[in-house]
Amino acid sequence: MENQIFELQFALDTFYFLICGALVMWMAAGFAMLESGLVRAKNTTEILTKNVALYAIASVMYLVCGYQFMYGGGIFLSGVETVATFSKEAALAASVANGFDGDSVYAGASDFFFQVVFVGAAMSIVSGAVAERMKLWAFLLFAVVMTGVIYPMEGAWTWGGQEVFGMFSLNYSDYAGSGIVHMAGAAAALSGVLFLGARKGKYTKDGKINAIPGANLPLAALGTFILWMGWFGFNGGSTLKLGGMEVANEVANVFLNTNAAAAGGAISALIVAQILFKKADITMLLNGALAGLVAITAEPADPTPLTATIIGAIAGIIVVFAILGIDRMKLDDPVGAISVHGVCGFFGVMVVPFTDADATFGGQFTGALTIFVWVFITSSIVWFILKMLMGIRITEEEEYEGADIAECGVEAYPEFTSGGLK
Amino acid sequence: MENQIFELQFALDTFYFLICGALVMWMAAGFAMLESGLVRAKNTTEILTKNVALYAIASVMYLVCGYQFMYGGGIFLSGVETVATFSKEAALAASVANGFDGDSVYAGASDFFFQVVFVGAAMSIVSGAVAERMKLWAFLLFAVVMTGVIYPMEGAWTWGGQEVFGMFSLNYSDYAGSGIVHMAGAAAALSGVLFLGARKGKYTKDGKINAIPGANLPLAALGTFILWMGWFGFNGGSTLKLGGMEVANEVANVFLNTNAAAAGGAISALIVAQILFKKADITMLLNGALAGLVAITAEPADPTPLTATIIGAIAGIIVVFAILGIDRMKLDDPVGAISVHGVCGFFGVMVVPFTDADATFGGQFTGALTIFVWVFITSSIVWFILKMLMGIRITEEEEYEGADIAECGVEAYPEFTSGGLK
Amino acid sequence: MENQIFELQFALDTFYFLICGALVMWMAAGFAMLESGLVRAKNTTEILTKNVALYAIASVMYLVCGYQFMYGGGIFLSGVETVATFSKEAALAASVANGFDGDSVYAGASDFFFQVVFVGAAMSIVSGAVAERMKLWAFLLFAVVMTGVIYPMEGAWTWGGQEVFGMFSLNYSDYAGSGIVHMAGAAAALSGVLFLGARKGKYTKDGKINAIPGANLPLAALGTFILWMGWFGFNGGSTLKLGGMEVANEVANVFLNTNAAAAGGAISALIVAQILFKKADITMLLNGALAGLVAITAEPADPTPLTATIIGAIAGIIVVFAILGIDRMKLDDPVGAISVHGVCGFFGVMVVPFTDADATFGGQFTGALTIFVWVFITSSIVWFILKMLMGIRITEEEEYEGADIAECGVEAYPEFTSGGLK
Amino acid sequence: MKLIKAIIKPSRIDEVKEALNEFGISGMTIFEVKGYGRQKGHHELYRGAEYQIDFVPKVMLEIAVNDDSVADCMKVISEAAKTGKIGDGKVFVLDVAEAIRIRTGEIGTDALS
Amino acid sequence: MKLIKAIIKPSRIDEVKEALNEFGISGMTIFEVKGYGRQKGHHELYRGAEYQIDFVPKVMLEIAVNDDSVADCMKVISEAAKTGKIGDGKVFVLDVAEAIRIRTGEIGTDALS
Amino acid sequence: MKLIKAIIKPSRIDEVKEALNEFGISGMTIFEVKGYGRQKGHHELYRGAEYQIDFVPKVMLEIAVNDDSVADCMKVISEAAKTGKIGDGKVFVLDVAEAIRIRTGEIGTDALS
Ligand SMILES: Nc1ncnc2c1ncn2[C@@H]1O[C@H](COP(=O)(O)OP(=O)(O)O)[C@@H](O)[C@H]1O
Ligand SMILES: Nc1ncnc2c1ncn2[C@@H]1O[C@H](COP(=O)(O)OP(=O)(O)O)[C@@H](O)[C@H]1O
Ligand SMILES: Nc1ncnc2c1ncn2[C@@H]1O[C@H](COP(=O)(O)OP(=O)(O)O)[C@@H](O)[C@H]1O
Repeated sequence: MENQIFELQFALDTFYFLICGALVMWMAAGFAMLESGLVRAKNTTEILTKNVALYAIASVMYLVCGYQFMYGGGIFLSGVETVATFSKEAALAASVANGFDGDSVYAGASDFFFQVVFVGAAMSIVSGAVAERMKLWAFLLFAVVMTGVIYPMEGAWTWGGQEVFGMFSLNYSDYAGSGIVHMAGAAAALSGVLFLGARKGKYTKDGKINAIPGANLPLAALGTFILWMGWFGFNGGSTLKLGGMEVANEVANVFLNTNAAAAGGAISALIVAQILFKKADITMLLNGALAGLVAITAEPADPTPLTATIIGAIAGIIVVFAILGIDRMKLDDPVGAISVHGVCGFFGVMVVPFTDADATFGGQFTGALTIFVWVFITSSIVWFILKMLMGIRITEEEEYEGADIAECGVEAYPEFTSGGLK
Repeated sequence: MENQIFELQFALDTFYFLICGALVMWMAAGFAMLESGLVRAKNTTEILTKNVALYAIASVMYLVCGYQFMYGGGIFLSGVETVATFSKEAALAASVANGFDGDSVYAGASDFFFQVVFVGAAMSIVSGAVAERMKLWAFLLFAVVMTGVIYPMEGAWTWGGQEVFGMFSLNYSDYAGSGIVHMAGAAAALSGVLFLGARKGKYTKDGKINAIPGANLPLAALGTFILWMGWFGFNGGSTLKLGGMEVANEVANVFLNTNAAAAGGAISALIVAQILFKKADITMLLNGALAGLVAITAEPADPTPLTATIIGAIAGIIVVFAILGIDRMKLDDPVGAISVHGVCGFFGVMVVPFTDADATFGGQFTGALTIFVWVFITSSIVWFILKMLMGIRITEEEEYEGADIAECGVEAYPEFTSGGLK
Repeated sequence: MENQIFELQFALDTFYFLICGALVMWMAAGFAMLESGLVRAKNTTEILTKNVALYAIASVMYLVCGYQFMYGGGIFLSGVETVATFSKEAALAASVANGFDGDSVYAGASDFFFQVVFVGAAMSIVSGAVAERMKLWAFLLFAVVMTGVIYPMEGAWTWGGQEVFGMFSLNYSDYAGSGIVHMAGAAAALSGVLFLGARKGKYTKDGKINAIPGANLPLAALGTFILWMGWFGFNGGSTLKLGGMEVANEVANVFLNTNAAAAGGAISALIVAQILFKKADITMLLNGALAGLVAITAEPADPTPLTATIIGAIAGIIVVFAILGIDRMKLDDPVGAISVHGVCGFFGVMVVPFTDADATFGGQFTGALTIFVWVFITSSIVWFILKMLMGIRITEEEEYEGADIAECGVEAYPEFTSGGLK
Repeated sequence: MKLIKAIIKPSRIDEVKEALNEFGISGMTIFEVKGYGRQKGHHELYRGAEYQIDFVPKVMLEIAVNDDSVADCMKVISEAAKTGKIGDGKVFVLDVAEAIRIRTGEIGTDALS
Repeated sequence: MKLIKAIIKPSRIDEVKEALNEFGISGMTIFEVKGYGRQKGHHELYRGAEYQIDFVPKVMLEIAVNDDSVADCMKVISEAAKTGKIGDGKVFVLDVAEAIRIRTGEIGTDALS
Repeated sequence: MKLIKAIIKPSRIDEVKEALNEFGISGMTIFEVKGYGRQKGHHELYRGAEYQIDFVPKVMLEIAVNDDSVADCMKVISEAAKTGKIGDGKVFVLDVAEAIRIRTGEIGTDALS
């Protein structure tokens, strides 16, 4: 009968993983909607194509080699149990060995599924920052390397617990990946933005910053809601176990804190925008919610709900100034990805020691730095090679006409626009 | 080993609560899409801003004091167990005390999470009814009071089981909140509409009713689908327990009945629209589905599937006539929120005694009346104060130009519209 | 105490069914978005109306008689246990009889819920193929017969395990319905397309094929993501049991393979499109992902992840050529439903024997043929009767003006279009 | 024959249309335009960057009338379109050398609806 | 030089364009307009309230031609645009005082494509 | 008085507007049009079927000026709109018989902003 309890625990934890994974997969749609809402109509088809394709590429590359690099799951998932190779005896034995309060036991396939959707999320961050000017296929080739190698390597050194190259041993705490996923994505994005340069017309020679409004704000709001929802899986699943009272309580607090931080970020960003601009800038509201989510991701379990709200609220304030500052540095990031995922990801990592006694500022900083440096440098190498090989930027004329026609051959809204005259 | 079973039950029920809560959170996106699809392009950014911000406000205010007022969960959730304060012993003891067939035991944080998303839903109802003319910040201040006090108080008297003020003891049955959530939201909306007046141009001096078509019907349909999906969590989670055969069977019937009522409402409203107008009015179809959902919410467990379909179908008929009637009374409700949530919410409450032997018409009516009067009067006081302090309506010129530019500074579809000439 | 374990297993399996069902219900929104993104603006309201209404009709008709025909669940679900009629004793007895490793035991209502959403999916396939020219009410009447009789009958012969008419005994393996759901939908769609003819202007007299671009590609991408997500429930739920280690492992592999096949299909279709057209055609990318999903549906458990990726990739290649071929045959299918669900559904059925030793090519072919012939012939009879009775095609003038105004009375985007001049 | 080109505020289109109808003009062609003049546009704001929308939405009416009606027609339009606030717009009159109704081939003033 | 302004049904634009091409006209400017005339608009319905769309979508063509071609060009357009049903539209001809091709500075009829 | 109709590339609208402003022209009406000429459109592709978009987006400016300014104004526009590549557009000049400012009733050149 004890075996039956273990079977149920196994089933419950597997299911929990799968549902959380499905929610994270759903975030791919969130990024796609957010980004397609914030670019101009003429670049919408292309950003959608990138978002769908990058998720597909992440799914395949992580299966081919990424999971092996990160967790040693085998090339082509050869180490993951299939229906044919599954051994109930082994699983039961592991359950008994772990005892009811030990590590969870769940289907290996569910772990892969939960991990692979994170890769998609990391890569989605990049697409927004380089939107409206990067070549589609150069981007997709970058995605192959990023999801197959760059992300898995830094993932291995942190979550994977591997001491690759004997280079360093991080005492680094990052629950669901403020640094490992979000800041990593932002580092690749930053490198891409530097290699690409700004969109034509974004910054004038006399130093003026031009606004380039997004074409479809309801999509941006929808994307934010999707991400908000998907984040419950992102953070909630990262508890890695549900079957047990203490972990279940932890999962519940993660859900609650995740929601609270997003709410705090949304409100504070909206208020700051209203004070600064005298208008309730919706894009800041949306970025504020995401900033709160990114910040709480490094430690969504330990803070009290009030603390989580405050952490989110601070991130909401930071993100507004980060967006303004980065724009002033003439780093053209159409969706604010570097501010949201990079700056607030770093903030999230550094704030962990306040609520988690085991974490140290030194460890957090070292870890964040390692991730940033690794991803930024390797990304730069890849961008550089791509630039040499095939070029990474569409021509000026294509940019004027829109990436949609140049790259995808079809407009996103053929009946709604007729040149976008203002 | 018994403890392990209780642990699993606790974990399962907590997870069930969290997933249902995530589905209800998702309804915030549904309301946002529905409403942004049914307003004109020039007011779209503003309604989106309201919808995101109100959900954030609801999340924070309910955490600050609402949950305390409604269920005594402590200011700042001080009474809810965090990761640090969780006592497995206490939870196990409670499980043993309740026995396997008694009340459920789950993480306190999951209960809060499930409750807080309901607050967002109640508030979302208001935003649609006052769309296209209310000041953003007046609305958000109203949201603070509504989600922090007004809703929690009536919630306390009903679901909270408190006899506040010794005023009344309701024998009132409202499973998932046809009255407590939906009619309450509609009462606040009605009050807001009365204080605001109709949109300019909606009713002409010679008594004609002008149509003001929504700008983006796919969003309205998407919003309805999202709400339909989220409602499974709304009603399904309201069973409050999953771990047990009888409750699991009940949850399954709730899902089934919820779907059946929505389907019934959609079909009947579409047929009535076709008969009345000779056209298949999609907005009636969508409102019909929602009407069915609202109506079944008061008792989604007890009816047979056939009865649920019929209840939904009646609500679908009611909602069409309610929309036409309310329009004729010159109450300008751009999305039909008062009809869907108010009229059909009341219908749902009153129909409970037919399928639930414990409920009485008297009790239902008294309860509905109490909720309505409380929310309507307190809302009116708040609207009145806001009107005196800062005004609640944008200027006529701003209304003409659109709330988006006036309040948020940016158009929702800058490339698609050029004045909206017809 | 053993009973308590069975209770938990029952609760877990019921919940799993319900969540998977909710995900499949969500696919209705996916079809609605996909189709409304791929039609012209002037036919958008109508396709949305069809999609919402057909799901409602499927829900009601399957409840009225479809479930009885397919699984013998009783007219009006009289055979499904409600809250009042549920017998815990019987459920426990069944659990004990099945033993922990036997068939699952779950709430009857959850089974119905999971099955009914499949009916909606089958019917949604049809609406896309006949878009932009079919009369709304003729379509909805067809939906009544399709969801009440045609689909349930072939479902009964396959999943239902009934030997209706003693006609045939299929040794046919179709896990989640590549044939039973998808190819069936496509067969009805093909028949509809043949009866309807092509949209005006699609094929010119001199044999030229005109492109008729969709109005809103972000909706099409969103719809694809929704379907991708919902498919986890579609295939994952089809394992029919979660509570046990082996089945849980199977469910996990189904999720993983489903994702892998979609990714494979997306990538291969994008590459083929790029090679053939020199452009990254997003509609092929989206159809490729769906093609992968349809193909893996017949056997998502047994393939290794790599095999699943390859099956998906082959489907992605097939679908591009199928779309081009079907267009060349002057079968006008605006969304590619026949190619995605029909051709790739057939491919999925036929590929099962490669990974599932129990299946034979003969059995698969016979089963697929039976489904196709049954659905195609009965559909044709219904289309024919509808054509005689009321006509199935809107007038040429209505088609020119758009089905929205003709059938629904309101435009989907009244402010964005002014004639659609190109 | 003359072609009257009137640039008016979008909010006055219904009034102008009705006034013209009463006056006996039953044919016209209109389209949306953007105007630039004394009436200034507005500021918008996007992610902290303010930008100026210089052009104001207007509606252009083009109406072919016979020479006798021109003066009256201008008056009718002016009165119906007038709000008295900056940006009410202009009416220009151009000569029409020839006109033809496509459906019937009628030419000259017969071609006007 | 003359400016031909033709208001036609949107469904005829391809035919007209091709006919003009054959006739040797290789430059024109077109835009979407809304027409008001004998051809009536349609009713729409939204949440039970019916409303009238008075204006019918049309396309305006503006073509500058030299004086010799005007009559033929009008004929070409009329024939290609004709469906015989109400609402086929009008062609108006206006005098052009001067023309210049921006790219080259050519003036007069040389400026026409 | 004359009406200048200038068809230019959308990308040049800001330059032209500024040049006109400097020149002292403070009123104009613009709208989006589609041009057909030597500059060819582009191909699009949808589900394997290629199709030709013949028309190129352009902006039409309509500016009423008094007779003295016409020549200079044309020059200003031409210079500001010029990129030297095919498709830069044309300027046409039409006679204006009468003008009125709706708000004030001023007529003739007084009506111009
Ligand atoms: N010189 C001009 N040529 C063409 N259109 C003009 C000219 N001046 C003004 N307009 C049009 O008339 C509109 C109203 O002009 P404006 O100067 O704003 O106000 P008002 O007509 O009250 O003086 C402008 O928006 C523009 O469309
Ligand atoms: N007096 C007019 N001035 C300018 N445009 C006109 C005039 N009369 C008609 N039109 C344009 O011509 C179009 C067709 O006119 P209508 O009276 O509907 O049909 P028909 O040309 O067959 O007589 C109208 O939609 C309108 O755009
Ligand atoms: N005969 C014409 N009548 C009216 N507009 C014309 C004519 N010819 C050209 N145009 C307009 O001028 C634009 C530019 O013409 P095009 O021949 O492409 O280049 P270019 O002006 O450099 O010779 C066209 O897109 C069209 O809008």
